[in-house]
Amino acid sequence: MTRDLDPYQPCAAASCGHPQRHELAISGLTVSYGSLTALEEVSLTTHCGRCVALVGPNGAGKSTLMKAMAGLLRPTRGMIAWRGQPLARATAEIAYLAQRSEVDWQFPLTVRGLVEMGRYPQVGWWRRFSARDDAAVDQALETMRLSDLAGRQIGALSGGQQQRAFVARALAQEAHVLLLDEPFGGLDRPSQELLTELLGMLALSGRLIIAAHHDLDSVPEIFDEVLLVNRRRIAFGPVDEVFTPDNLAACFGTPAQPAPLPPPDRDRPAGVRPSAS
Amino acid sequence: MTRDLDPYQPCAAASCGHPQRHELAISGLTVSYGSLTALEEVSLTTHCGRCVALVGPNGAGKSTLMKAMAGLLRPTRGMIAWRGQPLARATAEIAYLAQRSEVDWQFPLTVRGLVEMGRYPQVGWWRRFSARDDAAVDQALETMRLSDLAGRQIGALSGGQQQRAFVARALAQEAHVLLLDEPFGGLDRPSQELLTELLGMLALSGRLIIAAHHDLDSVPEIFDEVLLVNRRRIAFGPVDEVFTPDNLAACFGTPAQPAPLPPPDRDRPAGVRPSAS
Amino acid sequence: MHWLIDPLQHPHIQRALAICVLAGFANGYLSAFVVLRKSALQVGSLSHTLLPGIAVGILLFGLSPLSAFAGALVAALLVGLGSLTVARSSRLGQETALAILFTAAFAGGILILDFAPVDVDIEHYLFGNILFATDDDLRTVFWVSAIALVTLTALRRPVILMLFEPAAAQSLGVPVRLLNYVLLGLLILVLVSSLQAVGCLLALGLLVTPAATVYLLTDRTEALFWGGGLIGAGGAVTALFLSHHFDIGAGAAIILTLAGLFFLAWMASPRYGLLRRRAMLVTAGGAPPLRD
Amino acid sequence: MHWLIDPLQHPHIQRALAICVLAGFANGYLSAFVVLRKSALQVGSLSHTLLPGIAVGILLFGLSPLSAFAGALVAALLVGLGSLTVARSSRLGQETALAILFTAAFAGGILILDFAPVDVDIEHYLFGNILFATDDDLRTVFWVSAIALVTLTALRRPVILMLFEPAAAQSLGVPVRLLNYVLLGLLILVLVSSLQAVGCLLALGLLVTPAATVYLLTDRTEALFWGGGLIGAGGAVTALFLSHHFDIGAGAAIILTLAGLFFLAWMASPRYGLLRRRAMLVTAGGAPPLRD
Amino acid sequence: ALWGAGPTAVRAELKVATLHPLMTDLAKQVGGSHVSVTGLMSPGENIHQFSPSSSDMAAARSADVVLASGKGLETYLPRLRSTLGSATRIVEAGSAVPSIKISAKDALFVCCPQHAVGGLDPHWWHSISGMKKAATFVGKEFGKADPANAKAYQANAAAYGQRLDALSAWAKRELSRVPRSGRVLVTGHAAFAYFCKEFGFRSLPVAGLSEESVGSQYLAEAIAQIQKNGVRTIFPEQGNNTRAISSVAKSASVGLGRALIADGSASEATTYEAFIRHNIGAIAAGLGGGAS
Ligand SMILES: Nc1ncnc2c1ncn2[C@@H]1O[C@H](COP(=O)(O)OP(=O)(O)OP(=O)(O)O)[C@@H](O)[C@H]1O
Ligand SMILES: Nc1ncnc2c1ncn2[C@@H]1O[C@H](COP(=O)(O)OP(=O)(O)OP(=O)(O)O)[C@@H](O)[C@H]1O
Ligand SMILES: [Mg+2]
Ligand SMILES: [Mg+2]
Ligand SMILES: [Zn+2]
Repeated sequence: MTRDLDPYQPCAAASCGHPQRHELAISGLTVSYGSLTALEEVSLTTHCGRCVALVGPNGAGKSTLMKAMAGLLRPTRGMIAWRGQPLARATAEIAYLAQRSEVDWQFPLTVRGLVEMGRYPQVGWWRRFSARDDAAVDQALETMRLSDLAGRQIGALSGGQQQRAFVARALAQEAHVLLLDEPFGGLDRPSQELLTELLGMLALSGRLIIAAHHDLDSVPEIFDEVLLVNRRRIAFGPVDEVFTPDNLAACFGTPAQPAPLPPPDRDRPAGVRPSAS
Repeated sequence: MTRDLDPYQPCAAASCGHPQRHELAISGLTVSYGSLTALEEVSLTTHCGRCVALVGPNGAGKSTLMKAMAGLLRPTRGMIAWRGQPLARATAEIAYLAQRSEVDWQFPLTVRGLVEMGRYPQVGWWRRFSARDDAAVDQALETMRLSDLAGRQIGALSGGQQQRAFVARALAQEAHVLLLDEPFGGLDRPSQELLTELLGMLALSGRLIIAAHHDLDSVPEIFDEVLLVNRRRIAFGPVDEVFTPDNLAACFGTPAQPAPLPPPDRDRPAGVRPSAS
Repeated sequence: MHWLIDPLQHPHIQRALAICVLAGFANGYLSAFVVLRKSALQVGSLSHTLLPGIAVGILLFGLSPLSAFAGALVAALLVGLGSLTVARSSRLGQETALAILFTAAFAGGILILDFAPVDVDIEHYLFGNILFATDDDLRTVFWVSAIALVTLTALRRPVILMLFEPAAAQSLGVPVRLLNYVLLGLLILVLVSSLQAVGCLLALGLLVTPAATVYLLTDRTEALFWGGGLIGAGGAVTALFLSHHFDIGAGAAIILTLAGLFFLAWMASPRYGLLRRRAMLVTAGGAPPLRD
Repeated sequence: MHWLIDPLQHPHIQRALAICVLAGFANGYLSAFVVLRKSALQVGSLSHTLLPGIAVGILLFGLSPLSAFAGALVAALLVGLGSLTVARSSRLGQETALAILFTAAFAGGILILDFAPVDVDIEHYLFGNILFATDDDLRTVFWVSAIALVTLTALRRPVILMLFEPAAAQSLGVPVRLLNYVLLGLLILVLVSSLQAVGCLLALGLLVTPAATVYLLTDRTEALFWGGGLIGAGGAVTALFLSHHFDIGAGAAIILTLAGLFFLAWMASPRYGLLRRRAMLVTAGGAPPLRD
Repeated sequence: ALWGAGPTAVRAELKVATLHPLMTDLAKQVGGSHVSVTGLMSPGENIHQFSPSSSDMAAARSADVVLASGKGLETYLPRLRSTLGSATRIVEAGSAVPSIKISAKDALFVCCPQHAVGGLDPHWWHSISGMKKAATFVGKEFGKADPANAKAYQANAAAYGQRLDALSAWAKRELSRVPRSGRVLVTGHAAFAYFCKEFGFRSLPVAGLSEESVGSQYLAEAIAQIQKNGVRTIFPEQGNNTRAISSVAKSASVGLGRALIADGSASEATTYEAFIRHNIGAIAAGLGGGAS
């Protein structure tokens, strides 16, 4: 029953309270860029219906982990298994939001056209959009408060609107697994609140959400589980267990304690005084 | 005395407690993209030594205001005066950090080379780097914790590291006015704390800092003044006066109150339920 | 009416008309990919790679249209797909890789021709003329266009996705690398087949200008394809009649007609036209679009 | 030693040697801009614009090297700077604008030649050979190179800044638009002057390959310029000797030598070489760099 | 293209279209008043490229005979043949003239190691006797196409042949001023093999077939040969860039003669006689004893 479930319906394991949820298992994952090893022997197991935060300092390997899961980077070692199969085989079940979308902002594409791209895996490369697809696109637009801007060319948006458009595309995909690399970046407060709410609901309906996140304060509010990572796995588990000051200190190094600075003087520029070394 | 002050030394007005600080005056600024008016009749006056937050929802015109100040957009109407002169004449006194740097990430440029670009206005298009310039670059790198990565090609950085490199460039410029479009975006917690500290110090030494910012909670901690903007100026003034729930509601519309959603069911996808309309 | 019917009595105009419609539509449709892929000049350079290819083809298999076609195709594929490989496996952009490879191929061609003489002035193969097309040309253009159109219509969604955002395409399961090669291969096939029929210049013009014109008028990606095809076919047919009545070269007339249409769009486009721009980024390169 | 000294007895080799060093260095140095600007193919296409320019030049001012030079220069400037203007004032990229303008110019040239026949085989004006360079060529190359080198060395910082991030350059007070025009203008000047001396093919090869080779070896922007110049000059001189001893065309020899150097760098570069890549983005187009 | 025959030719019975200006003259000489001749290439046009306009195609199609120069000059001929269909008779005048292959072993070439070897030289019109043979042949072919006037064509051809004999005698006289030892014709490209064979010259094409492929040793050898043979003057070709040849002249310290018409397409020589007189005059003046 687990295998042939249509991934675009709310996950059955969630709503029927089935104890055996779909499993994502990462084991011994190592990814390097040439001689630089960005991730080393990271393992974790989680299930759909969860909201997992990836937390760690800049350069910790969060995006690298996401890219490896999305099939954009080939791991040096290790396995990523989704429902017992290599994740790479299940591209249609995954939605991926890049940290920094490198696109041609002059591309003749409207916001609606962008969000429609999220439906391609479901619609297939051939078929016409059904009313169902159009509805999904409409709803994603509305959720991200973009309905008014649907006809806008994507380059004619503000930074936060662009981010929202890409989030909307990931939503429109109605995927089983959502890989969101800093989805809150650049969003205004209302959008942040909406997205928080939405992620919770998506998890409730049985999606697995994995998101890189920098705002430590809001982690407990948004996420169920957290992976503290800094090249290696520092800790993984439910937020209340893992998100302790000790673990955070281990992850970020000694809490940043900027040396007190001398008052500005005239001879040397204040702007470039070393504040941490 | 005010006129011929070297902008790259700590601002004299700051350290000698001179009451007449350098003034930035925006009056009646209107900027449109074609038929879309992004900013309408915005006026404000501030002084160096202040840290000014631009706060408003996505698409409010924050970036547009920054770009107009940096000379990247030509205003339809209105004036931006710095020390009594059009700001456009003082490009060397301004550092600008874009919200989303659109650069070729494959460019053969190291992190250090990127930060050195910030010194070009001071060094001139000809002269060699002096020890003073090298020191400024070193310090900017150290401040943004990039010293270890100085030799890295800019494309081989994580998203947050890239953001830090561009912040470092703005710092190395030792400009009198810093226009920072969401400088905290993508930074990890330690870097956020360092930057907060640093902005405070820069303001103390007499720089004028104007930054777009989305994290409402941290505004009072970081900034002295705040401009609430949403196409028009909603409010402007010291944080404690302006940053009131009423003003925020006026700026962001009625506080986002997502409608409670029905529990997920099987027939309709949960991911695209409208949550605000 | 006389104006319209009179030319049609000439058999060479009838055949040219068929080629105009076919090649105009197919190349115009494909020009959308060329414009989106920003590979207008790559197509131009590839047409130069054909020279050494034709030479070697004729050298190996003797002087015949088929050996020239085969040589040109193989050379263009080698250089075109080779440049993709170099670009993929280094930091260089494809245009740089292509420039290096195609000058090298050209230089190699000169050396080969030097040691093994062919008494054909190769460049003649590059100058075709639509009035001059044979039935074989017509057939080739038809089949190649049909294959390209069907393939690309079928693959339109993944291709657009890939052109817009390769990373997203990859994560959605599009075989990005393969698709890139297929796209370039089809482009080369169409280029080589129309070269024989209509000549180098016309092929290049038809493969760029139509969609570039539409590009100025719309934000809908789909419109680029059909619009490009229509402008390509319509412009070519109009120009053919003009060229007949003013007795000027058909190829030049088609290029200039298409360029004229482009110029009109550039001046007057309601969205992105020259006359409509008010505020704009002061920086160079692609000013931002406007209007809501 | 004999190997080295023997060729130098011929005066044409001496002159060619001087041109190799001069044009090799200047073009190699400039190739850094071409590679950074990703305009390799633009340079190639511009060399085609020269054809109608030469035709009109000769038509207007009679048959002389000067009128050909002037015609070529004016045509290239018109098309090159025109394409910048179109790109700046529309959403189109410069390469697309250039492709449209240059096919149109070419078609226009054909029409003009048709109505006012000139007894000139225009294409002969595009082919040069470094061995045939005259003292005049040498002087032209020297002065044009000197102007270009001095201007670009002086403007190096703003130009790099502009190529990397136009918005930042603008906000730092760089006159981005003007600088773009100056850069393209200089490129065209160098191109046209070396066309006469060394031929179309060689000029293009020299204006791309040297810096592309360095591009694979370094992350330092500055290294591109000097390295490009050195590779250009060194490769050209080496190839000249090779071409003498194997008695093959000097132009082809230079191109192939430079391409060979590029190939070596591509295979073996410690940073970005083919042999060194381990993990890489699966997506197409410029895989990410590596190493720390 | 030009309409060679005015309205007076309306009553003519045989319609001839020609693909070379010299063939236009030949057709008129042989056809006389019985043909109307349409020259599809006007004097001065580049004979290597044919881009027919609509009226050209109409003329070719309505012609009874299309007269080409042949020997592979018109590489587009197979294409034209298949466009026109079998109804139109295509006559290659040159097929009556014995071919000369460009060959290294041939004593005609002082030095042409690899550069011009093996190619079939299509420039047969430099041989006056060849033109006579062609006239006879064309007369016969016209006769086949228009049997009613076959006699008249043969008579015209014979009469023209006599005039050509006279022209040949004049040419030999003129050239007799050139001493036997000085009979080396140095030109840019290998286009004068027929001339040299006819008048006992040796040919030295310094740029072989194409300027680009000339190597340094070859050039050194060419210069040495020029000096060894005591050549006083070398000749540029009309319509070509003179850079290569004047550079050689300078290196070898010899003079530069008047430009020769290589392709027979020049607006100052619209008839064969004028063409021959131009070339012979230039050669005799350049190499002869200084008189004239
Ligand atoms: N290039 C453009 N062309 C047309 N309209 C634009 C362009 N850039 C921005 N806009 C529009 O102008 C308005 C202001 O945009 P701006 O980028 O200044 O917003 P912002 O306050 O910076 O928002 P964010 O918080 O999302 O960065 C928005 O409505 C946006 O859609
Ligand atoms: N293309 C690349 N080539 C080489 N090294 C890279 C590349 N991309 C990232 N790195 C390095 O790999 C490490 C992990 O980078 P990654 O992008 O995964 O970090 P991250 O956790 O996402 O950081 P951030 O919070 O800044 O986004 C960093 O040290 C980074 O410098
Ligand atoms: Mg990241
Ligand atoms: Mg913004
Ligand atoms: Zn010829």
